[in-house]
Amino acid sequence: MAVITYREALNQALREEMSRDERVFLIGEEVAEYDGAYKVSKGLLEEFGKWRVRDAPIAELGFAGLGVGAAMTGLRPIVEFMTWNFALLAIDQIVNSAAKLHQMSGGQYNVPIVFRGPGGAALMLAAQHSQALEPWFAYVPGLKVCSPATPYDAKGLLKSAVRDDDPVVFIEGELLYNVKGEVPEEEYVVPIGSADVKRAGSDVTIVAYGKMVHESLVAAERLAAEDGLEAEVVDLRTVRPVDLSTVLESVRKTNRVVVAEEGWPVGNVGAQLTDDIQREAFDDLDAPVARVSALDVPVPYARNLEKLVVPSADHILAAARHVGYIT
Amino acid sequence: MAVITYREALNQALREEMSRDERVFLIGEEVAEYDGAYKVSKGLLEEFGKWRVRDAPIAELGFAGLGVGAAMTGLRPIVEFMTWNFALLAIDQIVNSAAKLHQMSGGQYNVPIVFRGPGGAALMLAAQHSQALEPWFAYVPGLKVCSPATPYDAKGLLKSAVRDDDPVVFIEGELLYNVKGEVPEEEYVVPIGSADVKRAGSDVTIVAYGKMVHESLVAAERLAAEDGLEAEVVDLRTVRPVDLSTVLESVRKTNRVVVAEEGWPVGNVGAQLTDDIQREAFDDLDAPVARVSALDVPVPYARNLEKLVVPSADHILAAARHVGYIT
Amino acid sequence: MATKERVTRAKTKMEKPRDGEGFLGLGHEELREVLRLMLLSRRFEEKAAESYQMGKIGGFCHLYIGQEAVAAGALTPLREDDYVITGYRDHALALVRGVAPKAVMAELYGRVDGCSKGMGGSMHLFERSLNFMGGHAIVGGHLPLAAGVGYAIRYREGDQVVLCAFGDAAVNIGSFHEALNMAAKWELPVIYLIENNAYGMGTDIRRTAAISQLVDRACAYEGLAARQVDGMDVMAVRAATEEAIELAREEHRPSLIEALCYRYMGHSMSDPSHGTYRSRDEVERWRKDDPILCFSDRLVEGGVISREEYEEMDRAAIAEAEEAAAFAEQSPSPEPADLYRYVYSDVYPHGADRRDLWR
Amino acid sequence: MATKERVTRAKTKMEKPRDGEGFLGLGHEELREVLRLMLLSRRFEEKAAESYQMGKIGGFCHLYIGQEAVAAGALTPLREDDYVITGYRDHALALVRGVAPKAVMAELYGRVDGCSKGMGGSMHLFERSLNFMGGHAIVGGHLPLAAGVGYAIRYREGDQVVLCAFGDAAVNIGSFHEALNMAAKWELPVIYLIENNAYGMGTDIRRTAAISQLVDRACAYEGLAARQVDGMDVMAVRAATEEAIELAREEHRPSLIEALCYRYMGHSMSDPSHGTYRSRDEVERWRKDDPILCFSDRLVEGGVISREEYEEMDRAAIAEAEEAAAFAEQSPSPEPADLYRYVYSDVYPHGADRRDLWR
Ligand SMILES: Cc1ncc(C[n+]2csc(CCOP(=O)(O)OP(=O)(O)O)c2C)c(N)n1
Ligand SMILES: Cc1ncc(C[n+]2csc(CCOP(=O)(O)OP(=O)(O)O)c2C)c(N)n1
Ligand SMILES: [Mg+2]
Ligand SMILES: [Mg+2]
Repeated sequence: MAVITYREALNQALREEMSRDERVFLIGEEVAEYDGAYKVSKGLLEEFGKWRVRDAPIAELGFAGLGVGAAMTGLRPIVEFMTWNFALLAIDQIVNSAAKLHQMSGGQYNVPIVFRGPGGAALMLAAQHSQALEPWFAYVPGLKVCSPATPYDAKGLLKSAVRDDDPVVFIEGELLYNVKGEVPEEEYVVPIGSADVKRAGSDVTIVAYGKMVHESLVAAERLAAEDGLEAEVVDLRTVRPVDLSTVLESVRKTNRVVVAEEGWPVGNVGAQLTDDIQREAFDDLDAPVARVSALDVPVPYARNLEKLVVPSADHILAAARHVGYIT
Repeated sequence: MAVITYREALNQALREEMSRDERVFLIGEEVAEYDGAYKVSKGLLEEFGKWRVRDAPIAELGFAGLGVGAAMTGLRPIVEFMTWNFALLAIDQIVNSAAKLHQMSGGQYNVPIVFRGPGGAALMLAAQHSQALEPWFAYVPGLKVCSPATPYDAKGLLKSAVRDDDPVVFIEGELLYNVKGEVPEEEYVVPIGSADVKRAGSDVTIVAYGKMVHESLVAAERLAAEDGLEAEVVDLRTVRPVDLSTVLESVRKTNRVVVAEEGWPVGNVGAQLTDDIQREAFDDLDAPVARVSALDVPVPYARNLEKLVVPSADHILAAARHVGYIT
Repeated sequence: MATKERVTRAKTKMEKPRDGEGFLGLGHEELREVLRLMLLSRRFEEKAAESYQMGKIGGFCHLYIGQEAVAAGALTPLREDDYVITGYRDHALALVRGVAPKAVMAELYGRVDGCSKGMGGSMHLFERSLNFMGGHAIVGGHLPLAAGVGYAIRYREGDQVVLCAFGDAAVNIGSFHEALNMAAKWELPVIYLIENNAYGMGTDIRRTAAISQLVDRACAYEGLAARQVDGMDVMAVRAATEEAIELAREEHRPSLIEALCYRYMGHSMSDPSHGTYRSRDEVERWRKDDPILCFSDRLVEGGVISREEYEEMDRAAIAEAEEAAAFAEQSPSPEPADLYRYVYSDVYPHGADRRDLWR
Repeated sequence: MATKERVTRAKTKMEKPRDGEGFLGLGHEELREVLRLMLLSRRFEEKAAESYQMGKIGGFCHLYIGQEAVAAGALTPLREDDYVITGYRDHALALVRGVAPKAVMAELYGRVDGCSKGMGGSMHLFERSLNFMGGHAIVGGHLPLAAGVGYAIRYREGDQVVLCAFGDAAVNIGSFHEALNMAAKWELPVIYLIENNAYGMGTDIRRTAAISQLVDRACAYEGLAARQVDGMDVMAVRAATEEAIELAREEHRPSLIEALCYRYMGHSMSDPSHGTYRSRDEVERWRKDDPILCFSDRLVEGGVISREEYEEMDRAAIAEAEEAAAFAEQSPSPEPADLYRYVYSDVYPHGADRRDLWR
């Protein structure tokens, strides 16, 4: 298998889906002539031309809405937000149009659209540029929400998202674009709503998605080396709908759980997941579920503070020890 | 004590705070000449003039931002959204400007602003007009979020919100404006972040806010009459920050909890609260916390379906019986 | 680019059809059909108002009464494969587009035979088979959608056009600006139609828009054609729309049309027709220009229709409205299973209702 | 209202100061100060770029190099009690407004002595004592804020003005439209200044804006004055701003000014200065119009400053930039306690960090 970056994997997914289905097009700021702010759409303009790879004005609300309208006619737009922070301007179109049109029209219009771009804190971008919004989208019925951690999943999930008949919010990791991983040459998809065990283990389950999967794997290695405990790392990959069966299966084996995410703590993905786990597998738990998240503050610029705010392997390790009663 | 409506109570709060402090002004669609879409600002234009009671164009992002700018100079704007559904267009100003400016400026600029208007489903307004967004705002550090149930609390909390030096998201009940209750003649405020026991009881705690408080009280009466159980109804009043002490105190007494809210289920206020309660009072619980919310679907128009989606006293009663093992 | 040169203003005097000839190239049959659609809209909404008062219709219900010339003038020259999209004041547009009165009324009643299966209600009428794309309740929200439909047309190299109607108050919102800029820049075949009924709810548009003639906002977007017309004159609206359709179809050139009209009723069924924000007198004055009466008078004078035929047509419209209500009345409410049925197109993995099961 | 009549276009030829007299009524001292501020901005940012390369500055860092005439021309005629608000490309505006280079550099380094205490970084410079209101990183986000400051001025019946700077690409976003409409309608003393450096990141503004001259967008807002100026000519910018200030101060009339300028560097420190989206040649051509060199040449020719004095001024600017970096270097990082300190103004009830305690 070829080893490629997360960026290249996304690029392949775009190229393959655009070749496969001429209804698929990409629109967003800098996606065409500039090859994308993060170069995810490299080479696509040349291959597919300007109607299928369109540089948008800075008008997130407008071009997100344009995507929804085009999707209503049966096209399959991929709307790129340069980062999800700017999608705050387009929320109305995502939530009030895309997520609701199928239902409001009594099933007549579906909206096969993908909204994608990087989310989460990167490095010293300060408060307005460092937000993890998965919990917001997970809250909204009518949306599906993906957030892949590896090149393999990024490619496979994006292909599923493009083929999905409903709106998919696809949140990439701003710090993951250079991450490398194996990706098969042959065609494959990763179904939306399926979690994946990224590391097998029997002592504690760490549930994570996106960048936190990598931090969890680091934590798991240290846990094994330093404490002799084997963590099972479950990558949600999709945060709406959550593949609870895979999570519960792991929990029933390990009896101890840490959930880790980049976002703020109050009412986040982990809050709901903790509730789901405790509700459905209470008797299997040997300790309350531990939750790792960002601190409950806007992300500050100064590097030393940012490091304290954004969760990392250290925090996951501490939480795993906590549920494992190792202190 | 005078018995007045929730609407009048809010109107009094606005009038009193505007009289007390000339930095306070109101801006929003139809707030001036039309007295407010829900008549909350009745008579204020006449009393305070157009610079202090300003009819805005339909430009939620713009006038919310205008409020933030004015607040940065030390004024105390109250921005009315005709309903919170339209605030989706202004989210960027609430989250990226109001909630972050104090931190990003290193404490130099604070943003004493109130964003207010009705939230939740009313009657047959369909999907785009029936959303409960408290969980979204509760997620965001830098905001405070209030949602009063009674005229007394509406008045007292709004006065606190206006006096608060930080941005306050103030979500009124679209179906509560005609609800009546006692309100003292003399000046008072209800502090932000304090819950209130609306009905004392020893058998089960029902935690709710906004409209669900009334549904909870109905459920409590039926529980008493039909099952002989006394429910304690705790009204959060503020959903960020949550007054966990008051909740926990009640839980320690009753050992059984239902949390009820109007919003969708995934990652809502109750998800976090359930986690908080189970984490901090696990040994006091005789049953897992039960959660009542809307169904996980956009609110449909048809009355029969809407009734199934929106939570009511029936559901709270069922949940209370469920945690009380009465089935 | 000077605005004045680009905007064609409406003639305010209504032309009469030259005897026996019809006008705008329309034959008698077609002219009568336009009139019929206006009458149908009027009578349908009068019936809807009655049903609303009786509690059979709920939620917000915004009537188009007084504005019928705009829908009829703008939608009748469209081709079947063109697209229509609008705001929440959508009954008349749906009816003129050809959605069955029964299906519209059943939707207002919240019944399964409604054109949106009872899921959308008054503000969210849809009929995919007629390319009637809603019914959107967030002011300005559908303007970018229309640009998207226009984008899709260009994308597929089609020659359809999109007609996007919205109220005067929408000209102040960001999406108006963003949508018009994209439509102009990318040469999308979209006709943006301002139904300027002078008020956004209780607010005179002149109090919130920093521009005297709304159509002049077109000056900010090169490539966008602009027309202002008398929106009480169905033929003036039709003429302007026909020009815009041609520009869009032949040259991919978008337009902004402002139709100056008036609503006779309150903003929605829960609002008074007049009061603090406008006088009874003002409403009465506009009533004199009733678009249906004016048009029918012209057709009668022009010999297109006789008084008797007109009365008959009106009776038929009333009957159709009554039938629609009777039909709606007996149409069943949606099934509880429909709750989850329309949230996603496919089967929602892991059970959409998992968390609701205890209920 | 025809645009052409309302927009005053810049003279492209630069006037020379009439011998010994200065120009625009400015004395030698003042002209030299304008030049000094431009030089300071330039040298400061060159130093910042160096520190960025060395990893001492992080995040996004957008340089103003090439555009100095705009900040210096627009901000120097303001009064101390006027307000300034801008986007993320804010170093030069902060410096010209009078924020200490040390405080700006320390902010870029993320240190407590930064003008935002290390919390904001390059994109979020603030200095309340100078009414320097940031430093905002969402394109278009601060335009409504500026309207709000203008609203507050009128509210208090003050005679200050607000200068709001933003890039060319912001003219396509909704908040531009919403803000300008409110400013025009309510007669708010705001000067909206487009720093048209021809590109939004890698996109030529002509590819996304359906209008040839951005300033012509003013035609959509009656009451909004409009000026287009050569943004490489500090005195042209200053003249236009002075007129706009007068309109705003005396008549509460808002303005839209478009300054045609150019950035010599990449969009941010992580982007190349040229490449796919613009040629090296193009950059070189604009370099010939370097605003600092042009202005200093004129001042030298006009006898306002000697070559030696200019060299000396430049050395001083370099020294100040170096000192700023040295200062920033030794300034401490913020304390962990600062994390919760600035989230709310008062003490957050129930312990802000309650949920984080286990850490
Ligand atoms: C973004 C948004 N803000 C506010 C509202 C509430 N609202 C519904 S209709 C309306 C007035 C719109 O007036 P106009 O655009 O002139 O259309 P008309 O009702 O006159 O047809 C308002 C403010 C809304 N639906 N959407
Ligand atoms: C709403 C929003 N969308 C996208 C971005 C990402 N972004 C940052 S700067 C920029 C280009 C802005 O160009 P322009 O307005 O011309 O200003 P300049 O950088 O040239 O000074 C973009 C797209 C953003 N910050 N905000
Ligand atoms: Mg109107
Ligand atoms: Mg630019």
